Amino acid sequence: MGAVLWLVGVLAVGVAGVYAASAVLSPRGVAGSGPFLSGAWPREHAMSRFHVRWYAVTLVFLAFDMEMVFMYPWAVVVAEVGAMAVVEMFAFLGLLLVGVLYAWREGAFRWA
Amino acid sequence: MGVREWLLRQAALRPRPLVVGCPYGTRARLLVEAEADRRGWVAAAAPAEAGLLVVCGAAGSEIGQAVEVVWEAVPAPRVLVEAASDASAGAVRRALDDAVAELAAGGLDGGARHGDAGRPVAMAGRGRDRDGLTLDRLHVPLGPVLADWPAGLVVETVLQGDVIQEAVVRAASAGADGVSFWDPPRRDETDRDETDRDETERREAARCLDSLGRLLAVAGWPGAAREARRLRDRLLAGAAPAGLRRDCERFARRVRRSRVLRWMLRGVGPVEGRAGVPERLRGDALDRAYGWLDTLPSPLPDDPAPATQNGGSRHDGDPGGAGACGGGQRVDRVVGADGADGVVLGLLAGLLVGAESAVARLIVASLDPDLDRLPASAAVRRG
Amino acid sequence: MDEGTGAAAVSLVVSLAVLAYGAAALDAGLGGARGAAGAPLREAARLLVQGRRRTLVPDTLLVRTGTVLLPLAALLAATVLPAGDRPVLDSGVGIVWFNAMEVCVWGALWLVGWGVNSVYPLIGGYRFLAQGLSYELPHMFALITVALGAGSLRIADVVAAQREVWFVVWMPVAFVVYLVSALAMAFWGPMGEPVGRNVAGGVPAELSGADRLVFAAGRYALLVVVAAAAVPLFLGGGAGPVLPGWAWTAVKTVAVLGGLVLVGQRVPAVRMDRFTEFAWVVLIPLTLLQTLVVAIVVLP
Amino acid sequence: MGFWTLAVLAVAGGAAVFVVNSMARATFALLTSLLAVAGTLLLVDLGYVGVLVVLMMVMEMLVMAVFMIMYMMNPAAGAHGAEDAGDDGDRDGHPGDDDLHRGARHPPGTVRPMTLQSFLLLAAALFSIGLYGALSQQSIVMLMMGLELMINALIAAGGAFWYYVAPHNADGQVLVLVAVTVMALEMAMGFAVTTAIFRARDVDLTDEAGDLKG
Repeated sequence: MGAVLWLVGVLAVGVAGVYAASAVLSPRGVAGSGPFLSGAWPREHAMSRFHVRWYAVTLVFLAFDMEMVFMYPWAVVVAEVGAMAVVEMFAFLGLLLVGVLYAWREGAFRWA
Repeated sequence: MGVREWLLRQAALRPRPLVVGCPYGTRARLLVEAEADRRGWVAAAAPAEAGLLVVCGAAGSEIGQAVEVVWEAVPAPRVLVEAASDASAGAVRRALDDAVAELAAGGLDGGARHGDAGRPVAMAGRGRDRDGLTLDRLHVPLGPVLADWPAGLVVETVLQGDVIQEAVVRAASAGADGVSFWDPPRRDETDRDETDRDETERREAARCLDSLGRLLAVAGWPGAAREARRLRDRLLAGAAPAGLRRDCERFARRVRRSRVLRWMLRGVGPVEGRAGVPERLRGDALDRAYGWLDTLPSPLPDDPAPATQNGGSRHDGDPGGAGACGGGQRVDRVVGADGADGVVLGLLAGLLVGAESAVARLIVASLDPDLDRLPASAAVRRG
Repeated sequence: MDEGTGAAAVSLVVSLAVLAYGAAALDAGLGGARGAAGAPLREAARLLVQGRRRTLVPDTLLVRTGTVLLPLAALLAATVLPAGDRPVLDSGVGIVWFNAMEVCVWGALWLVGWGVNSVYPLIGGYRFLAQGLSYELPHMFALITVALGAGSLRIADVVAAQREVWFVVWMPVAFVVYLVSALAMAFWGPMGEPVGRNVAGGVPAELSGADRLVFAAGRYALLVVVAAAAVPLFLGGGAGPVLPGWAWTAVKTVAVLGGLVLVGQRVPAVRMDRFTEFAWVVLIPLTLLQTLVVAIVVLP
Repeated sequence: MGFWTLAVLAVAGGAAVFVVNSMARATFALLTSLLAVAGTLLLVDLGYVGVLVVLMMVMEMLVMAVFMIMYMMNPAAGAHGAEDAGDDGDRDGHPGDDDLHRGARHPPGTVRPMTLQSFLLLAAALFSIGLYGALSQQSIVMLMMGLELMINALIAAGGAFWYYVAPHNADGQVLVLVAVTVMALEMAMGFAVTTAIFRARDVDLTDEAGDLKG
C-alpha cells in the first residue's frame, strides 16, 4: 500500500507541476467566455434536468450489477465446490436473462 | 523567459485551426483545408482547443457576430485568419504562414480579459415530451460556426436530454453574393465545349467527396474522412486521373466494406420517394452515402490530359482556378441541377425532430445541402 | 516499501509515460501529422502556453476533480499489473481492483461534462454513462471468465495459470469482448462518441491549457493501461521464448496498444442507441456462454 | 492515522450531502463518504469487500446522479448562487453540522489505534447523519441518500464486527455483501417509484405524494 501512496504522490507532484508550469507560461488571467454554442450566447444554463432516455437500462443494469457481488467470489471456488456451484449460478443467471429478454421485448434497450 | 518563447515556437508549428465556412466561401475553405492537411494540422472541433480561427469567405453580419462570440472563446495565443472568397492558393499559404509567425510571437495576447458579465442567463425551463416526463429544455443552435457543417446553415433546436424536440431550419444571411463553387463557370449552353463538361463532372465528383468527407468525419471515422478530402483536393488540383481513379475505387471499396458504418447509418434520416424529391436524396443516410460513392470513379476521364481552361492557376494547387468565382467572366447562376438543396431544407426539420444529437448530425451530413445554390430569400422551416 | 516494490513503482511510472507518449505519437502519425514523433511534445507545449479559460459559472471543483481523476484512475488501475517482474500492488483481488479503478472513469467524465456548464460536454458525459451501462457487464463477465479459468482473483495467479496454454486460446470470446470494452473504457476510436467531433469534442470541449493537457494525458494513460491489462489476463503475461519476461510483456503490450490505436483510425464510431441492444442481447449471452464453457472445463 | 483520516472524510462527506447546494456535489459527497468507508475496510483485511464497495458504489452513485439530476427541482443551485434559495431552505444550517465539523477539525489528540469502538463510533456518526437526512428531507431522492448513508454505516459496522469478533468464518463478510446488494435494490426500487410518481403527477416530494389516491 505504501508504494501505491508513493505513486499517487508522484502523480500529484506531476499534475501540480503541469498546473504550475501552465500558470507561469500561459498568458496572465483567466479568460471568461460563454460555452461553445456554434456562435450563439446561451439562453439558459446547460446544467439542467437532463432527460436521460436510457433510464430503464440503468434499472436492469443495477440488477445485473449486483450479480457481480456474488460472481467474483464464485469464480474462485467453482473448482472446489464442483458442479453444484455451476448449476446454481447459471440457474440464477438464467433467471436474470429472462428479465433481460422481457426488458428487450418492452424496448428498454432502444431509446432513440 | 527563453523557455516560453521556445515553447511558443514549437506550439506554433502545430496550431489547431477551427475552420468556419461562410456562404460562397467554399473555394477558400477547400484551399485552407488542403493547405492545413499538407502541413499536418489537425482541425479543431471547438474554440477551446483551437489556436487559429480561419474564416473562409465573407462572413456577413449574422455569421460575423457568431464568429465574434466564438473568437472570444478561443484562448490565447490565438490568431484570426480571414480567407477571402477569391483568395488564391498562394494568398492562403501566405496568410497561414503569417499566422504561424504571429502565434510563435505570442499571438494576440490581448489584454481584454472579459468576464461573463452583462448577458443574463436563466435556468432552463421545462416542457413535456413523449416519455411523459416534464423535464428541462435547452435551446441549442447548430451552426453557423460548427465543424463539419454546411456553410451558412442554422438549425435552431430545442433539446431535451440529447434528443431534439423542435427544430427550425434556416439559412444565415450571406455577406456577399456569388455562385456556388460546385457549379462550374459556364459561358452559354450553346457555347459549352468538351472541357466544360469534364469540369462539371469533375466538380460533381469533388462535391461528392467533400460531402463524404463531412459525413465520415461526423460518423467518427477520421481515417476515411481524411482520405475523402485528400482525394477531393487531388481531383480539384487536376492530378493525373489514372492513379486518382484507382485510389477512388479503392476508397469506395473500403467505405462499402465497413460493417460498422452500415450498422450505424442504416435507417438514419429516411427520406421517402415522394414527387419532387430527387432520386439521390431518397432512402436513408447509408443509401445517400453509397450514392455518392457510385458517382465517384465514373466521371473521371480516362485520358490524363488536364483541362486547360484554367490550367495556369490550377497547377498552383488552386481548385477551380482563381478566376472561377472572381467575376470578370460571364457566369450563369445554376440552381442545383435538380433543386435538391432547396428540397433538403424543406425536409430537414421534419427529419431532425426526435433525433438524438449524433443522429441529427448524421442526417444533416448525409443530406449536406449546398446553401449557395438556394435562391436569395432564405427559407425557414419549422418542425 | 521494500526495494522490489520501489523498483516496480518506478518502472510502472516510466513505462506508463513512455507507452502513453508512444500511443499519442502513433495516433498523430496515423492521423496524418508530419513529424509524428515530436507531435505529442508540440501539443503539450501548445497546451502549456495556452491561456486558461472559464465558461459561464462552471462548477470548477467538480471539473478539476474529474480532470485529475482520469490519470489517477489509470495509474491506480495499473498498480496491479506487473510492469516488470511483479506488480506494485500484489493484491489478492487484483482483478476486482482493476475493475473498480477503471469504473472511476465514469465519474471523471461525468464530472467534467457536467461541471463546465456547457451543452456539448454535458451530452458527452451522459453518452459515456450510457456507454458504461452497455460495456460494463460484458466486460465484467470477461474478467470473471479469466478469474474462473485461473481459480483466483490475483493477477499473478492468472499469469501462472497460463503457463501451458494462454487464455486467449480457449477464451476467444472473452478476449474479443475485453478488447471491445477496452476501447469503450478508454473512450477510444469507435467507442469515442463521448469525445466525438459531432458534439464539438464532447467532454473536454471547454477545457484548455493545463486542464486539457492533464485530461489528454490521462486518456492516453488509460488506453495504455487497458491494453497492458490484456497481456496478463489473456496473453500469458511475460511468457515467451528467448527474451526475458519483462521484454515479452512490453512486446505484447505494444502490440495490443498499437492495435487499439490503429482501430481508432480505421473504424467508424459506434452509437450507444444501437450498441446497447447489441451488448445486452448478443454480447452478454455470448460471454455467459463462454463463462459456462470455462466453468465446465475447470470442474474437477 | 489512516483510519482516522478516512473516518473524518467519511463523516464529513456524509454531512456535506445535506449541506451543499448542488445536486451534483451532494451525489459526489455521498460517494466520497462511501469510498472512505471502503478504505477503512481495506485497512482491516477486507480486501474483496472493500474493493467491491468501491466498484459498486461508483457505478451506483453515477446512476444516482442520473436520476438525481432528472428529478430534483433544481439540479445546480450551487453553481448559480442564491437565485433559488427558496427550494432548499431546509438544507441550510441544520443543527448537526457544528458537531460534525468540530469533529473534523479536531481529530482525537492522541492517535488511538483502530479498535472496534472506533469503527462503531464512525458507524454511529454515519448512521445519525443518514437518519437525520431520511427524516428531514422532503425530496425522495435526497431521502434515498439518507438511507444510503445508513446502509454505509451498516457496512462499516459489519466489516468491523467480522474483523474483531469473528474473523474465522466468512459470515460477517457475507453480511456486508448483502448490505451492498440491499443498497442497489433500494436504489432500483426508489428510482422506479420516483419515475412513476414524477410521470404521473410531476412531483418528487414525499409530502405531495403522500396520498395513495389517483
